[in-house]
Amino acid sequence: MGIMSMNVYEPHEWKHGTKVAGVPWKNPVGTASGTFQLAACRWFYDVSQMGAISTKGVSPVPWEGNPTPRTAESPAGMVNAVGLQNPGVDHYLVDELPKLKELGATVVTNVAGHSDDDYAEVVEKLADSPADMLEINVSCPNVSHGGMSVGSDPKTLHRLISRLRPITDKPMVVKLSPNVTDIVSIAKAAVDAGADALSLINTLVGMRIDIRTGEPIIANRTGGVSGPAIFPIALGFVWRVRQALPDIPIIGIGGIDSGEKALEYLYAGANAVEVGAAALYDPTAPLRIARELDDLLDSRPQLAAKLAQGQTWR
Amino acid sequence: MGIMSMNVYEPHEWKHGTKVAGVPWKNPVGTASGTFQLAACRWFYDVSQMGAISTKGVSPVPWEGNPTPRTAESPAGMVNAVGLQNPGVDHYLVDELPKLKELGATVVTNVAGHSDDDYAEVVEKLADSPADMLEINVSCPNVSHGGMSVGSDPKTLHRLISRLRPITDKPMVVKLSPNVTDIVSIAKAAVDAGADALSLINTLVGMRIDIRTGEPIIANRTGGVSGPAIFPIALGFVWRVRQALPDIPIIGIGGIDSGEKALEYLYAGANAVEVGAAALYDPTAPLRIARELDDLLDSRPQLAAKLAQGQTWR
Amino acid sequence: MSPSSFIPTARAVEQATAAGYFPGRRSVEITDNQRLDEGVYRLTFRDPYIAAHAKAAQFVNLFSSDPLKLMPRPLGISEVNGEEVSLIFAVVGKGTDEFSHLRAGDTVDVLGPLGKPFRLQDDAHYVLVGGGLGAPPLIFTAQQLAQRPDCKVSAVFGYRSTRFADDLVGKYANRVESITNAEGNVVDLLNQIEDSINVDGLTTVILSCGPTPMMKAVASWAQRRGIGCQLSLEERMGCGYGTCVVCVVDTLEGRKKVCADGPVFTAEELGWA
Amino acid sequence: MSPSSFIPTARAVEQATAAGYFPGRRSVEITDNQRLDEGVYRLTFRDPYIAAHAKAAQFVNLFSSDPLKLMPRPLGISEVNGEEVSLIFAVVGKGTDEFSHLRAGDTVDVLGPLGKPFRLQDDAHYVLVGGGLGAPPLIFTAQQLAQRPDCKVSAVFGYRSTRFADDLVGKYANRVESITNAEGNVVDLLNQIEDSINVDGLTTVILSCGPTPMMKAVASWAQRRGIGCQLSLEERMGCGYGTCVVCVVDTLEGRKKVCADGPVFTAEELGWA
Ligand SMILES: Cc1cc2nc3c(=O)[nH]c(=O)nc-3n(C[C@H](O)[C@H](O)[C@H](O)COP(=O)(O)OP(=O)(O)OC[C@H]3O[C@@H](n4cnc5c(N)ncnc54)[C@H](O)[C@@H]3O)c2cc1C
Ligand SMILES: Cc1cc2nc3c(=O)[nH]c(=O)nc-3n(C[C@H](O)[C@H](O)[C@H](O)COP(=O)(O)OP(=O)(O)OC[C@H]3O[C@@H](n4cnc5c(N)ncnc54)[C@H](O)[C@@H]3O)c2cc1C
Ligand SMILES: Cc1cc2nc3c(=O)[nH]c(=O)nc-3n(C[C@H](O)[C@H](O)[C@H](O)COP(=O)(O)O)c2cc1C
Ligand SMILES: Cc1cc2nc3c(=O)[nH]c(=O)nc-3n(C[C@H](O)[C@H](O)[C@H](O)COP(=O)(O)O)c2cc1C
Ligand code: FES
Ligand code: FES
Repeated sequence: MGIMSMNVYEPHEWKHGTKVAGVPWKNPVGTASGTFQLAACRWFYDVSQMGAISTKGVSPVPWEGNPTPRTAESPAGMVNAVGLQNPGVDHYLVDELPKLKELGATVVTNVAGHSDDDYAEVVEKLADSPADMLEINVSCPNVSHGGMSVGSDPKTLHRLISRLRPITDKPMVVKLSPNVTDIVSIAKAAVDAGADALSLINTLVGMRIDIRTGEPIIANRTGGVSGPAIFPIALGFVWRVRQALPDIPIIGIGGIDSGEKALEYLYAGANAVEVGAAALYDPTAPLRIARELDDLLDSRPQLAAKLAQGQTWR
Repeated sequence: MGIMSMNVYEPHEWKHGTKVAGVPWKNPVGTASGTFQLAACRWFYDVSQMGAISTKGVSPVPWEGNPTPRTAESPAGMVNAVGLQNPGVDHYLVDELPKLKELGATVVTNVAGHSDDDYAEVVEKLADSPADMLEINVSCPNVSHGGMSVGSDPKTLHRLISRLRPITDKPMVVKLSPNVTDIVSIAKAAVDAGADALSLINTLVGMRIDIRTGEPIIANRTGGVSGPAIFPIALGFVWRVRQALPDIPIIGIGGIDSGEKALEYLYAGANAVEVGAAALYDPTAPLRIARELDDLLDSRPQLAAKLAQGQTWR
Repeated sequence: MSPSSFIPTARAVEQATAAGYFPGRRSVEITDNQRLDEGVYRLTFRDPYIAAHAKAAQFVNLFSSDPLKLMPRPLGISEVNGEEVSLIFAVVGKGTDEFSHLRAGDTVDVLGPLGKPFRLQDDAHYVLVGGGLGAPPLIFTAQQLAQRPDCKVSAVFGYRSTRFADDLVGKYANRVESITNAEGNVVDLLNQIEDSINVDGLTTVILSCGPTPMMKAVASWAQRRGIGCQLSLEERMGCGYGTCVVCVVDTLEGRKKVCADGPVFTAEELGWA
Repeated sequence: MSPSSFIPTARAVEQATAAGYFPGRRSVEITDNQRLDEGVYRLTFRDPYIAAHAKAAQFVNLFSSDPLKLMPRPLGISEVNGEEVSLIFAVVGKGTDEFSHLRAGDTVDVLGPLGKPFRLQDDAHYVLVGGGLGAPPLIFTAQQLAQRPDCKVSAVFGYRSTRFADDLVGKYANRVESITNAEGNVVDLLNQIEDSINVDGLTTVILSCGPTPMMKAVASWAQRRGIGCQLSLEERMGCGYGTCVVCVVDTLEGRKKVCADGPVFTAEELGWA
């Protein structure tokens, strides 16, 4: 499986699809929210070939995000503190979403908010949209209200998801934070309140300091760590949630840069995965990884059959 | 600062010492618990040259640890599930500790237990020993009772440290887990109960799966992730604890493989650091890092002066 | 993630363009690496695609071969000769240090060309105001402008010490003025040459790249004289191609991406005028 | 952590030994790499220290040059010739795959020699029972025993298919018997040669290395015949030099470190007898 020999532009019939909360994915590999923008990625590959596209978190109104610098490098990873800059849900509904649907993509719309009202407003606006799934981001470490604080407490999270649940029939994925003591109680709260699926993990809080100045590199001081470095940690979270909740669909996220790493998530019990940081330093990585996984599944018919039916290895 | 040109055996006068909770360290770099055993490391370098030696966690009776395999590789890191195998405190008191003291090392004795009684028993036995500091490990992710469960809840931790505090006059360092939602409340609980210093972080829960079998590589399934991969995450924990607790001495741990990384911890507000995984793949790494840091501090007289007085950058 | 894990440039470009896409990250061969000054290097590699498509102020992402260092190092294109592309960079950290040791025959991973170029017209007098490592993209701008017979080009460069770019830009510019830190800054130099800035009745346009304080000073110098001014910015980047929203700058129309909406902005857009 | 970040072997060894220490991780030069069989390689590097000090069943840690792969790859020493040390390994994962591509003139990082050797006496008949990639340390054992004129050595090797080690051990052993999976296993072979196992009235001692089930069968074969038996074990390692307690095995005296208390244990110590 040499990357050298991989031509991601060759015509390819997907051999191994999956279903996440009933929604068919062409293959088990999606893009991770915040690392995909149609206007940028469409130049590099046919984005409709992905299992799904999780788009950048959208808020009720445009958000400015954090001051710059917003990123620092870390060993086999990166720290970011974008702070959910986005042009707002209205813009998304006329600009990003219809174009993605026109291209034939399966779209997971990532939802951000500073408050329960914010989330509700966005979900209401998306209820009649062509989005295939919603991914409620209660795990962003880079905004001071909402984000991770919502996703760190089972009660707060239960209240939010219970409020959002009746607003839409769309499958609702809740995206969890790794910055918690007990991921299982949080996952259970989300599921009890009506989540159709879970995605995990968002970034881990971290930072870098510039030894020339002694000061943090990122303006926000701390940010979220992603990339290959977090792979074993993220995999451990998926494993623990799957052990505790055998039935909930799970999207595994964190450090995936190869089909082999994606496969580890499937063996840990994920239904599908999303690729984040790898796309930043290698634009076609998500499609390459999907292709690699498609080939790896050839020799794993039992796993492939389960995925095809929306079931999981564990 | 080329490693190429570093002869760690050349005679060296330490230029920049520090104090942690009143205990002088020759330099701000120690070994991290579980990655140092005298019988192994003394062949490679003069262990008394380290700022301090934190020894493997000792329990009241010998512990068998977990079944093998106990380790798996991860990108720029490793996962381990040793499970605190150790020959018990009595053995430690006749074997490891006196030899270390004879060599002139500053010793931080790492204490493990399955229960409050266990910890108390070990601390009692160490009270009259020549150990310079005790490091209470309430953060091991690889034992089912005690360990991380104690260090994840402020109340439980407060109860434990309050119980241990009167047993000894030795400076007591509490070693914290990163696998928590709110490190600050846990750090505060430890300090309120009488901890003289904090060390952080212990390993992050994680795992790897063998894609040939679909099963976890480590017999214990999950383990603790350490090594360069966790560096920005660990640094972020030290930063946040320092922001909340300006006065408590802090030992920064996680992913240190160079003097420059050690320096980032000092700028984040640590008094000293400990080197773990790097010593496993490069036996003389702790001493090399101490030397590199000693040189880096030459051009940072303000920081060096603060450290010398047991103060910190932040 | 070592260079060899990526497909070589010819294949990558061929495959992508045949499929109608922009070529992704690929491995290219170094043909030359020269030290221009203390800690300043001019690196040349072969990439027919960039050579054919690059425009003034565009940049490329260069990648370390160390898989611990995954993030892009954006570097402005400084010259194109045939199929060869040159960059000029200062060694500031570990990535650029690694690049400084590359030798002809080595490979490096690259992505590009990236960014929106200077908007150039057919007849104008372009004053290229560069500071330090802001000079490289302006050398390429001069090279591009040399193809427009009705344009005139003056380079006004400020250096820390050595005038490492004067000769390079001199190949393409009609006039080269420069100043070192010890002598003054580029605004001093602009003042000195102000009287001769009108050339052949052409509209004068300033294109600038350098440290932010310098560019702000240049923008206000231009504004006071009613001279149009485009600035090429720098910001820490996550992707360099517009997908991560890491690299923003405040403009009058809100925060824009330096990598994809820029790196070129007008002084007006930035509200610096 | 690339090979070049470590000090070269001569300097490292010189500095450490002059200071009275065991040399740490260092960079050594590959002098040869040969394919012995499908996925099996014999790698040779120059390291005077290991060459001078290595003993039967000792191993070295080899390190990947990829800084994402930090953990040691323990590999048994298979031969020493002058200042050169050989290893024989199977490609099982990414690290050994990388080693299979090393060429003469490349460097690789190494730590060693590590582990407690077979305990050898001056006059005995040693039956070296190896399975698959358990053979390499036994080749070196034969080489070491060849220096003891009063010892006799028989090699009894089991292979998956190709008999890649017969010739190598044949240089040093008095007798070589081997069997492939298709023909049977090493215990079958031991049964076949049992009648001729007493040589010159020497005490027979079995030294074995291979997959655990094989070694357990060999140990019980030996025990039923009252033959002493030492076994060289394998276990996943964190450090390879005794500091991390990752690599343990259950013995009658509790859990011991394979890397530092072993890799050699007697059948009695393991309770396998
Ligand atoms: C559009 C653009 C064009 C540029 N053109 C040039 C040029 O032509 N010549 C030149 O010498 N420099 C140029 N730079 C700056 C150059 O990108 C940095 O000096 C370089 O990335 C530093 O990398 P490093 O590995 O040596 O530093 P490190 O500090 O080790 O890098 C760590 C991370 O921080 C980033 N980083 C560090 N400093 C900067 C910086 N000043 N700007 C952006 N990212 C930074 C790196 O890209 C990397 O991701 C340009 C920057 C941008 C944004
Ligand atoms: C004392 C000792 C001596 C050995 N001698 C030899 C020998 O002479 N020839 C030979 O072919 N093999 C030998 N092995 C096994 C050899 O160490 C592994 O095959 C090798 O480490 C696999 O590395 P990898 O990168 O290809 O596999 P990967 O699976 O990519 O390695 C990932 C991690 O797991 C470890 N690992 C994987 N498989 C094993 C294993 N079977 N044993 C120990 N660690 C493993 C690796 O060391 C590495 O840390 C020995 C093992 C030990 C403990
Ligand atoms: C630059 C950047 C921006 C991100 N923005 C979002 C976001 O808007 N919403 C969200 O749920 N996750 C966001 N994430 C988190 C990723 O979707 C993903 O969960 C995380 O990066 C771990 O995956 P990775 O290691 O593959 O990057 C962002 C990550 C990065 C690197
Ligand atoms: C093999 C191994 C064993 C460890 N055992 C202990 C232990 O006994 N007590 C303890 O407090 N920490 C233990 N740790 C944690 C380390 O001391 C350290 O906190 C952690 O590894 C992070 O530092 P590093 O990235 O430098 O390795 C162990 C770590 C490793 C890798
Ligand atoms: S660097 Fe990613 S959008 Fe500009
Ligand atoms: S591998 Fe570390 S003690 Fe054996």
